[in-house]
Amino acid sequence: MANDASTVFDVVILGGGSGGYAAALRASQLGLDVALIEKDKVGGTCLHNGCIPTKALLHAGEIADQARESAQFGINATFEGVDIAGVHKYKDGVISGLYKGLQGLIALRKITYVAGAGRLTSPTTVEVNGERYEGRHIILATGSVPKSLPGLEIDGDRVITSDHALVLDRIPKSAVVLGGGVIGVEFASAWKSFGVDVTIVEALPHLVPVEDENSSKLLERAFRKRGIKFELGSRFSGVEYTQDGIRVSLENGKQVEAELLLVAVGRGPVSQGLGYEEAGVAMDRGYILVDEYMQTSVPTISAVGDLVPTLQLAHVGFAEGILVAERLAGLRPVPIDYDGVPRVTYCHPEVASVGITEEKAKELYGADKVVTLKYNLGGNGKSKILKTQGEIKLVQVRDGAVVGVHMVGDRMGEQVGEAQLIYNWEALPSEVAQLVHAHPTQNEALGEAHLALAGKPLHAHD
Amino acid sequence: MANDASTVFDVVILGGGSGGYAAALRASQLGLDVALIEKDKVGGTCLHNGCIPTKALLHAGEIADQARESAQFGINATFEGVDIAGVHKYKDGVISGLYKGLQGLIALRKITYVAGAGRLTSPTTVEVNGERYEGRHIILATGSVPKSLPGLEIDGDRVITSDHALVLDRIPKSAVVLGGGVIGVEFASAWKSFGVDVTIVEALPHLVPVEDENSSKLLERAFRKRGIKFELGSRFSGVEYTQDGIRVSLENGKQVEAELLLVAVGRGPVSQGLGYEEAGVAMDRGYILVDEYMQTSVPTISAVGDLVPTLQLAHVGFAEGILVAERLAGLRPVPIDYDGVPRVTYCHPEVASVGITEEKAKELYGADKVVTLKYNLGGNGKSKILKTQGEIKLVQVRDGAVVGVHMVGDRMGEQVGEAQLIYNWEALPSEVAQLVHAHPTQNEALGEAHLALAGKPLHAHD
Amino acid sequence: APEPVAAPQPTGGKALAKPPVRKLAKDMGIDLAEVAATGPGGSVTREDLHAFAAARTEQAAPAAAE
Ligand SMILES: Cc1cc2nc3c(=O)[nH]c(=O)nc-3n(C[C@H](O)[C@H](O)[C@H](O)COP(=O)(O)OP(=O)(O)OC[C@H]3O[C@@H](n4cnc5c(N)ncnc54)[C@H](O)[C@@H]3O)c2cc1C
Ligand SMILES: Cc1cc2nc3c(=O)[nH]c(=O)nc-3n(C[C@H](O)[C@H](O)[C@H](O)COP(=O)(O)OP(=O)(O)OC[C@H]3O[C@@H](n4cnc5c(N)ncnc54)[C@H](O)[C@@H]3O)c2cc1C
Repeated sequence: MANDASTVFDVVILGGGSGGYAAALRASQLGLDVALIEKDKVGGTCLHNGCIPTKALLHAGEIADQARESAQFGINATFEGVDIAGVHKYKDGVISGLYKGLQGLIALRKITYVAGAGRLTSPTTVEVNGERYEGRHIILATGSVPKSLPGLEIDGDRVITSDHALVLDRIPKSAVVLGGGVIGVEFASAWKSFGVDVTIVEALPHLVPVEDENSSKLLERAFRKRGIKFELGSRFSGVEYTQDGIRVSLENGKQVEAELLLVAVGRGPVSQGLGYEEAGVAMDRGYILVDEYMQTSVPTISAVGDLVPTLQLAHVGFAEGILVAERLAGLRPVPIDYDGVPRVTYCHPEVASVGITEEKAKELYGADKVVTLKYNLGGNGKSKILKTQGEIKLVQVRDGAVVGVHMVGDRMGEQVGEAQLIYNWEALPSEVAQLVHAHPTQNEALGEAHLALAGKPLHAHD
Repeated sequence: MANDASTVFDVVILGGGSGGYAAALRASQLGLDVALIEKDKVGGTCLHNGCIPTKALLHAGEIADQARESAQFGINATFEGVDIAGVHKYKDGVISGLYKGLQGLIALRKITYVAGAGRLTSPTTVEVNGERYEGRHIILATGSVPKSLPGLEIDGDRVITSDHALVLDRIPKSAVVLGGGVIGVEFASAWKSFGVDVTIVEALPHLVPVEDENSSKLLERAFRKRGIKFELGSRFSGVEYTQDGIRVSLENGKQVEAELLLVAVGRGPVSQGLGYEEAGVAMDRGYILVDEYMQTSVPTISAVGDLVPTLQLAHVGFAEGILVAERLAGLRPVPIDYDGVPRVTYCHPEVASVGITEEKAKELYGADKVVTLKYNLGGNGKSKILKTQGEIKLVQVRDGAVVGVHMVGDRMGEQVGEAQLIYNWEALPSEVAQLVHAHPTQNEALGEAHLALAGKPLHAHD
Repeated sequence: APEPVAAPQPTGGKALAKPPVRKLAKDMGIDLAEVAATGPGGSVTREDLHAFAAARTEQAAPAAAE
């Protein structure tokens, strides 16, 4: 039987990843008494095994590519190879700096940090290491872990997930990446920059299949140019070990051999055996169901982050955590418009979007009500200077607001902030077009696209 | 006596730089009959001797720096030097691609392009090569050229301007840059990346002196770290030739020797001997005076771009050119809010701003009504990944809109688009803060700054 | 003095306001068309929205008390 911690907290948060710690920080800021329970490291997947380490690998890859291509810019430099230990040192340095910062923030705010694995034992209590933490409210934020396919066993050596890939102590000669979603294409991109021979296998007809089809096609073209191979619309049927690697078989009969297989077929919620069902929390295939204020079927319990069936993104976790904290503190937060959440895939070239795809816009508004415009980065000075190619595609409701911004090109992920304001504030093309953008930036391309959509193209054909 | 060209144009535009060609494109788009007169190359300073070539040099410099620093990212590469011929080839390739594109746009629209030097011969005529071009309206867009100081002679060899610096066929060992404004610091930055020993001399107390003082200080700190020397608050008193270079003397008695002197003390309007005064156009120190619709004192004559005393920026030229074209076509364009024009200095690190400085805000609203906030990029994951440092400073009218955004850091120039919407649309910090930005981007730092200013810092101290 | 100019007019029958104000109206559940505009060029300001919301709750309060 567990001991009772003396106090009753305003909020007990289970899981200290993006969703959990954002909720803790915001709740404590609003004067609530918070307990934050984390079994591993605060910062969770994003900081330790997700967003941050992958972007460090991708940036190391960018440095490698630029060294290789330096002669094109008049710079004499010789690329000699990737020092994988050095890459990890760099990556770990980034993580540990941010980790220290985050620990500092938690320490400064009045948050009771509890190290240990917790289990929900009632609608208002969590048990950790034989200690019971009671809260007027509980927030579940236990996140997600990599999934696999039925019969596909992860051995952590030749058949691995992103968790293993991030600490791999060698550069494989070749790799098969199973899954052409965000995580799959990011690893494919970083590895290719490191000199790996990469083949992506994707069951759906496109890479990054949730993006607007135009973005997928542009990414495919760019990857093809980079020599990243892919098998689209191809379902995995099995994997065998070979002498020194693996052989992946596809349902269409093709086989691909490589040194290793990265399984990037998605992530599933961490919700089993944690007492959620017993407390009466309604779930669907392991995901916790919530209303638009992140409240579960049990009024004292909320859930946020990858545990709930919304977009699996760190900043969605932040937003959901903040929203719950504000609701519990008695503020009246506005529900999240998930279409208005910016999405970035940090491969080379980057893919970024906010709002809805052309396809979805046509479903929602009718095909005749949807206007689209593509602006090619070939007309954008800064993109030419960077030697990157791509497009910005805008989706507009005829005579109305811009409802989708879809971008492909190196560094275009950084344009998603302006796009986010345009979408969420329901700006008209003419309102953006009126503001002439800074020359020569990539940002200017967003301005040009809106000039063109407003019927007054500047550096573009009519 | 000049021959008459048979037609009377709706608009005759003198000068095919940013201001002139933007006016031509927009006017022709609106159905006006346009003649565009250019004595050199369409695209003007910006495309051929300004924005584009400087940014190509700066990017080549970035490639050089990254090759030098590659080990920090775990990449083995050896920097061997700058191949200046290769740099020019790259730079010229970028220019010629954009030049071709621009020529194509001009050709496609119904614009009569006239090659030759023009002279205003009446409020409605321009003479070129003995031919007279008559227009119901004239737009003057003859731009600007580098200035020097009294007694400081440009020899094009050891004492040069940006025009010469852009085609310099060698990497000098050392250079003095006279002027710490945008053009001066950009050359200083690119040259330092190329290995030049650089000293900037600036008469005012700060580099980029029109920026918010915080940005100047951050740039100075970064330049100091990079080993770029500067003498601030130091007035130039003279230059002598030495055995193989120059020696610059300052009024404070100091002397600096170097291989060459780049004079970057500003640009002056091209308005002498072109018939402007004779036609009765009111001028001030060579600049043409205009109202907020860019109309001069002569009703049939407008002027745009560097020729008028507004911000000397290419996109200001675009905006002014478009504005005149729309006015002449009978639309009712909105005057430009020059504070709302984004400014970017593309040195390493970049400096970017939109809106007004803290100092100006205090003048306008009273010191007690002005709130500021600084967000350090040290808390921003993507900036850490890029190993760049800097800050975002926001200036707000208490309980009101954000009236200034000032940023320093590599690539931060690309954030100016979102900042531009925030300023021009008079957004409140809370309205930006509500939209959680994409993780992990540099753009996120802008979101964090607004979260903090709205009283709900996430990855920042209270 | 400059001639008064029309601010860019949103088409599609939308009432006039700067984009963030339109978003605020949406978050507050207010139809911009119902709000009396006092801003430049006949645009709805934030203050107009708050005044409208205050009037609305005042109207609603006695009803709720019944
Ligand atoms: C390779 C990869 C790259 C990614 N890149 C990006 C990106 O670039 N941008 C982006 O927005 N998102 C990215 N993501 C997604 C992002 O990491 C997640 O959306 C985010 O981490 C979800 O946050 P969370 O708080 O829901 O869960 P998590 O971050 O998974 O945190 C859950 C936490 O709960 C703890 N926990 C679990 N069970 C218990 C228990 N019983 N007791 C105590 N503690 C427990 C865990 O230890 C963990 O710290 C990436 C993910 C991966 C895997
Ligand atoms: C080194 C440098 C870097 C810069 N970087 C940037 C930057 O990054 N971003 C930015 O926004 N701005 C930048 N600028 C400023 C930008 O280049 C100018 O603001 C812009 O070019 C002004 O456009 P304009 O049309 O007024 O004049 P110009 O571009 O100078 O064009 C004037 C044109 O008129 C022609 N002309 C002149 N007299 C006659 C005549 N009598 N008959 C026919 N034709 C004539 C000229 O040949 C020229 O083509 C930079 C400038 C320099 C010098």
